[in-house]
Amino acid sequence: MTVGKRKIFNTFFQGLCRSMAFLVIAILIAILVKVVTNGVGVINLSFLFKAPTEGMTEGGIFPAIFGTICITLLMIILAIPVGVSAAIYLTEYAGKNFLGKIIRASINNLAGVPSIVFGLFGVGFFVLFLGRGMDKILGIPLLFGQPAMLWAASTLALLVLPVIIVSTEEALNSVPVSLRESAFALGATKWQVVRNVVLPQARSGILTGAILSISRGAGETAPILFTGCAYFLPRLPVFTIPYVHIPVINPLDQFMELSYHIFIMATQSTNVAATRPIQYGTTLVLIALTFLLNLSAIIFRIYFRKRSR
Amino acid sequence: MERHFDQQLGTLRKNLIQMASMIETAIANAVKSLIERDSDLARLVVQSDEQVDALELEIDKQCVDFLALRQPLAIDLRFITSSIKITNNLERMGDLAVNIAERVIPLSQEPQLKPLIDIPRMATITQTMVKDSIDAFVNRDTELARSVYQRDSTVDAMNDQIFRELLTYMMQDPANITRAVHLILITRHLERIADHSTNIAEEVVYIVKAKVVKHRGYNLEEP
Amino acid sequence: MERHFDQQLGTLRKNLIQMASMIETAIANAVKSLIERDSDLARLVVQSDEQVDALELEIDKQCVDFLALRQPLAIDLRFITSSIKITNNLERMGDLAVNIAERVIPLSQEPQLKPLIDIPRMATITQTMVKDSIDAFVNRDTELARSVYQRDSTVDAMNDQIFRELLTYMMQDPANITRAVHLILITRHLERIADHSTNIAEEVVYIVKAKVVKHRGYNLEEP
Amino acid sequence: MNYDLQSSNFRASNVPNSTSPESGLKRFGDKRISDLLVESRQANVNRQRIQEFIIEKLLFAGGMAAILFIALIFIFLFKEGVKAFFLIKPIEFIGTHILDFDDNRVFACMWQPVGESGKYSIVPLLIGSFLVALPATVISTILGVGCGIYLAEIASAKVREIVKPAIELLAGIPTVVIGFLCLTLLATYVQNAFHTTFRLNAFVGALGVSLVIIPVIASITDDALRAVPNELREASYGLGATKWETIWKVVVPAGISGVTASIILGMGRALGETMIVVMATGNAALVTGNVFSSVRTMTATIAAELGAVPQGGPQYCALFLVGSLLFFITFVLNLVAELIISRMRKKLRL
Amino acid sequence: MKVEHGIKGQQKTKITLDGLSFYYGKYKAIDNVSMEFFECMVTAIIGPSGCGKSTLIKSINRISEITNDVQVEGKVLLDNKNVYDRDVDLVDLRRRVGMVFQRPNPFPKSIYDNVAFGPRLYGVNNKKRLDEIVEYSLVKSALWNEVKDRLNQSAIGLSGGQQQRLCIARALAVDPEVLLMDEPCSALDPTATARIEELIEDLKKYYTIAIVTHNMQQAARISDYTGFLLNGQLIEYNITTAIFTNPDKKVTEDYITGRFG
Amino acid sequence: MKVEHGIKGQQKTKITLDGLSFYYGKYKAIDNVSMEFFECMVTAIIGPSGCGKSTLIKSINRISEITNDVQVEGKVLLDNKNVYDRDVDLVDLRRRVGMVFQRPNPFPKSIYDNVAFGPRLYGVNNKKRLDEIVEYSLVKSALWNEVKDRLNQSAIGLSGGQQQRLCIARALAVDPEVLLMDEPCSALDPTATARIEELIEDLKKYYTIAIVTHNMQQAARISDYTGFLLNGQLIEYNITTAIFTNPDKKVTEDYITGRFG
Ligand SMILES: Nc1ncnc2c1ncn2[C@@H]1O[C@H](COP(=O)(O)OP(=O)(O)OP(=O)(O)O)[C@@H](O)[C@H]1O
Ligand SMILES: Nc1ncnc2c1ncn2[C@@H]1O[C@H](COP(=O)(O)OP(=O)(O)OP(=O)(O)O)[C@@H](O)[C@H]1O
Ligand SMILES: [Mg+2]
Ligand SMILES: [Mg+2]
Ligand SMILES: O=P([O-])([O-])[O-]
Repeated sequence: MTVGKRKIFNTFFQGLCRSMAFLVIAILIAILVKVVTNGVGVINLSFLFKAPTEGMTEGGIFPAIFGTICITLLMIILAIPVGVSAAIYLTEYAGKNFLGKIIRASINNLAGVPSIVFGLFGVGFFVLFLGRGMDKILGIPLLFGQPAMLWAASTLALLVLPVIIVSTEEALNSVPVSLRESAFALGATKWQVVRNVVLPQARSGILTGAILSISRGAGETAPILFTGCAYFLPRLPVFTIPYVHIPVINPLDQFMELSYHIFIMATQSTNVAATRPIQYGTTLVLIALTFLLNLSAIIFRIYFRKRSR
Repeated sequence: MERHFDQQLGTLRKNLIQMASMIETAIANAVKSLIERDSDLARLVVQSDEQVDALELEIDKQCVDFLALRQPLAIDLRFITSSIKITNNLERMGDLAVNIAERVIPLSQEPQLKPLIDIPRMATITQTMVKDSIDAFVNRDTELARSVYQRDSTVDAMNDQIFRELLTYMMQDPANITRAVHLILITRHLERIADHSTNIAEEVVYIVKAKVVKHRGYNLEEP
Repeated sequence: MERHFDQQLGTLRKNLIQMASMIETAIANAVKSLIERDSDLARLVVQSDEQVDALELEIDKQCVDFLALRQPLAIDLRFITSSIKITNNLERMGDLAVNIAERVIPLSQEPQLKPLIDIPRMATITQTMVKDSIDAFVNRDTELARSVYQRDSTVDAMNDQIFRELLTYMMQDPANITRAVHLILITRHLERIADHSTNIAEEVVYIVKAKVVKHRGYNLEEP
Repeated sequence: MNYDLQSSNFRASNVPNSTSPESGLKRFGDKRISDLLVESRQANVNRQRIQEFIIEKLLFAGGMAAILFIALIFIFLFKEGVKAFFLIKPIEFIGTHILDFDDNRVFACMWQPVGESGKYSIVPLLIGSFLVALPATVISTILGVGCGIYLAEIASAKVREIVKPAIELLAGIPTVVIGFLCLTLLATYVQNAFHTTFRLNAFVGALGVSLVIIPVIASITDDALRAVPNELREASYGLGATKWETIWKVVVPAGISGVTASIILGMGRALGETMIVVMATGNAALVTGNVFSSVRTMTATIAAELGAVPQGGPQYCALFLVGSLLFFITFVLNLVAELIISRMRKKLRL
Repeated sequence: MKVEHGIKGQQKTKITLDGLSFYYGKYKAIDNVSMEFFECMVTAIIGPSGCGKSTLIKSINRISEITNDVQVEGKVLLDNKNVYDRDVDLVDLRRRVGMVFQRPNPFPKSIYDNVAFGPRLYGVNNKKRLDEIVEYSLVKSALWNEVKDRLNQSAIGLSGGQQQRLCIARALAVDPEVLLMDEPCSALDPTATARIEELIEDLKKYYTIAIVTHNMQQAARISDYTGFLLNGQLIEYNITTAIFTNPDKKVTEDYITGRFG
Repeated sequence: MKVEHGIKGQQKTKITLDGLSFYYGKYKAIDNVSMEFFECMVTAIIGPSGCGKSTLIKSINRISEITNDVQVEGKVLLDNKNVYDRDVDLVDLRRRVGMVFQRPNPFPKSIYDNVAFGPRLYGVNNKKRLDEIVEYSLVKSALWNEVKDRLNQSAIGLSGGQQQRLCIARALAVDPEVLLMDEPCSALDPTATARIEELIEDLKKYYTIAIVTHNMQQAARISDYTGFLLNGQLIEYNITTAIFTNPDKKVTEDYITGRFG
């Protein structure tokens, strides 16, 4: 090949890659622009803070927003402690033997299992097996044995658990062995090493991983389709403690959720075309919510990377 | 903070200076014993040689160890290699002092051949050469070193002159022969001592300036 | 594949051997010129010294460069430091050969003092010592080296004997004095040459066995 | 200079100077540091041991809980799935004999679980899944790898700072949003462009799914290429290669396992994607090779039907079987990808 | 391997390896090594890559056990007490036997916190005490003057050589008796290396030091004793000058004159 | 800086740096350096860390330009042609000026493909030709005997020293005139280092070699000329033996005797 030809190739292919990248960015922008321009019109305080009315063709989406936040919080509470401690145990305490390898591989792979499979498991195990089972034992009909926020959150927690474990493990493993060795050499015990050396170093990695997994969970629809989401629920999943009148979230109640709301409105609502603005409005809120999480993770990462340099 | 490297070099230097001073003393004593016909002093000189020899071995070992352990370069390297040669020279000077002393012992038994005039003069010059070469080494003084090897020809000339003079003595009276021959050998030893001082002075120039002046004639000027 | 390190050591070794063989020749020629009263040969010896001096400087430089550039250790280091000393000795041996030759020139002008018997014998022994010390160096033969310094005392004894004999000659006839003194100095030079061979032999033992035998008396047995 | 001849007190020893520790200097305050430390530790050594023990057990419990749940997924899914084989004849998962319009008995692959005699052929679902996943993988491989190369090799640091998070943001868009946009907008564009019979079809789904997996592929490719040591690039330039030659002949081959893994993982994601395909592919369980026809994927089937099935019935179990199959396929794909990546790590000595 | 001293018995033995063998799984990394480390001396371990140098010194403070599946035979006596005995407190052992690693690895904390890390582990929290310990350690590691005005800045901002001295200070802060150093200069440039070497020569007044290096010149410069390890076996162990000017064994000579392999 | 040769004018100048300055952004990494590299000689560049050694040699084949935002002043003449001229073909320049880097960096391909990489870039695809080139290059880099039976195995399986020789072979395969080496042994153990040094001394029969090292002993061992660089300035440049036994400048002497900084 002549040198001239080689140079033309060089320019051409670099340009090609660049244009692909910009195409993808353009798509992203197009999506955002579309959602914002179509959705921004319906956004106002009453949209955000009112319940839907008129068979969901009017009114706000407050229950969905509330439900999304509730379920995300519940998921965090369920998933993060277990996930992080499991990761710490696996990397720092468990031996690097064959069983350990198998467990690690399984967890890794579970992170890639489709979310609908988790939904399936959620229905089969949490709602039908566990819930119904508890009901049977307690002798109460249909308290646990029906879709509920608790089961939806558990399913989501299970979905993000491998993600949290994997990212935490990665963060822990990125702490150089030599630092651990140094701490041991100063006479530190295992937990002192983890506490004083490994965790501070891995903190940012763990946190970003956690945020990303939360954002993943918050945007998921499939796992909660049958484990707790309600098509329409004019009230909030809140339960007031008698006598003291303190409202608390009722994890055994069903709930509305943003992504599910979009799905329903777009595919199964009575008048799909008429509710388009509401659909876009809801979409905008959902995107804003997840982007906020993602963005914070990204900023976090950049900040920590800069600081650790 | 002084580096351990320099500390070690310092020790070596101190040992060299000590050896040099021992040699200086030995030569001075040998000459003194000759002039003062003091056979006891001469014997002391002979005895002291053992220490000089031991010190030579010690310094040699230090040099080799230093080369092995410290990998000196440039001026440090020149210092070490020159030290090896300088001890060699010093040791020879010590031996020559002993040789002088050994001849003094029989000489001092016999009556004096003649009043010694030239030999003490030659001895003094030689001694200052020794002293100066050592001072030049201690102070890295190339000027002084240069002056040492410039004096060498004086000593050579005196050696010749004394040689001829002593020949005359011998011819005058065969009874003088033994003593004169001893004296001839003593002047020759002094001449050798001056030569060795010259060598040391040359090494000093080499250490400091990295210039080899040996075998070059001594007419080298400052460049 | 031979390492460049070893190649360079090889060159150094070759130069040392060449220098040694030049010295051997110079000594042989000096002795021959004395015996055959050949002042031309003597002059040749005097002239050849310049080359020896040049070679000494060259080898010295090679040694310093090798120390600076290659950081030799163990046997290589001993080889280099010994080389520095060996060239020093060789150079002195060369000078002594020149000194002998210088005395041969006036001697060969005058009638022979006496038939030379002991001096050639002493010269032969010295020459073999020189040759053997060099062979020992070349072949790293400590046995041969040992034999060299064991012969040194013989040479010393002969030196004394010849000295006394020549003294008698001088006493017999003052006309002999000059020539006898020259011969005394020549034997003394030969004795010094033997000493230097001894030094070389000692260095050989040091190179090969890392054992210092200098100043230890020569009664060391194989351990 | 006047030296004393007798005072030559040099050491003839070749032994290093021996000293004992200068303990005077070790003193510190009123006691040695070591004493202080030992004392201090004595005071709380038991507390420390207990703490150590409890924490280890707690972490162990966390680890076990995670492992337990993960094991449960395997077990439960397959347990329910296997039940299907007892309720339905295995051959029926491929197809059943039915009467066609001319009343001929033909062997047909149909998924019609509702009704008297449910038909449980998984074939149309598999076809549907792959009809979406394959085009999606192809499209996103091209774009994703291109983006990855651009990010890792071509973009300047400043541009990268912006483009990489942007692409990651794309990955952060909830799939339901993309599904929604496919359903409302993209489907129309595609229909207008290709004049397809079905407005919602596999191709629309594939495009939607691509948007989800492009960032995955781009990001992993970027990571893989950036893991290629800079020295290799320098070496290549040093031999006179142009930038593209360096990328194509050195960097990409060195990171090829990572790139491959990213594609495989992307394909896994494509097969497992639910919301987009539910909303954009039309959900008709057809046996077809046409990407412009409506299809019903495995995921969509579960999503659409699970809400209304009685527990333990044949359809319930069949859905679990489909789920298990999906699980199995993605699991294998992930495993392969992981193997490839770990092999690359070894290869590049990371 | 017993070393013959010029002046026998002047040195006090601090550590004795007695028939030590070390296995990684089935692989024998250290093969029946017996040797002594003397108090207030620097002992260097040299040998080709992979000969087991690191394993050897890490087996003294049992850091090598952090890797799973290792097995030890023989004894390591520290002040005549076998560190592999059942009743040995690992924490205390590691306090007494400090360690410095190949690459400078300060914790990503402030300089002060790095040095105070060890004492804090042992429960020292008194600010004044800590200040004293930090100053003491930094002075000893010849870093005090360079950092005294920025003790609260991150240790990551220091140069490589300073970081390594900080790591030494960190090890000194728990007042060890022995310092193990695993190629402490191999990641440093010559100037920083020279500094550390000087420091080591100073520190040996107070500590027994074992240093692994595959830079022979370095071993030659700083150590009093040198051991040559090959394939896990201690080939030769002697006074450093003897090893480098006149080794006993042919293979040692070959190694140090570069004629090996 | 002109060097006085022992035998004046015997050497042919291959590369001339003429008032070369090099900027990273505003930072001047090379400051007005003028020097010559002689044909079939090894020229070593020594100096403390960060003094600009790498930058200096990388500016000869303009690899330093891969980093953005750099600026060059002055000339680099290769056979009297300024490589910074507009009409210089970078591809050809880099073929003529080969380079070997600090860590061995073989491509993760087979040994054969590594060596054949360069020739293939230039369109040589004839199998027999390639075979010849590969053998020739491997023989020259003293690796042929060790790898001739496993040319198709991955280069990653080779030891560090072998990998570095493979990298040299790879550079030789495009038949360069000049070889630039940036600390080629700093990642290798002493035995492998000795091998490479031997190789360099062999190669200088055919190539002009410029080598950066911060191991002075190495510079001393293998180079014919040595330049001492400090803060981007060429302090002293002379025949190697002169630099190491008798440097002109005080600061050079301080550096090589370790009394610097
Ligand atoms: N964690 C481990 N697991 C298995 N084998 C190991 C482990 N660590 C070291 N080895 C092996 O033990 C042998 C000795 O290793 P060690 O690290 O002690 O060598 P070394 O002399 O320190 O080498 P280097 O100079 O490269 O640091 C080597 O062959 C190595 O492969
Ligand atoms: N890409 C770059 N951008 C900005 N500054 C740089 C860059 N590369 C090097 N420098 C700076 O230029 C100076 C010279 O760097 P160079 O890498 O040439 O030094 P060096 O002598 O090779 O050092 P070392 O021995 O550590 O390899 C250093 O101060 C360095 O910080
Ligand atoms: Mg090691
Ligand atoms: Mg560099
Ligand atoms: O051996 P000399 O004293 O004559 O050099």
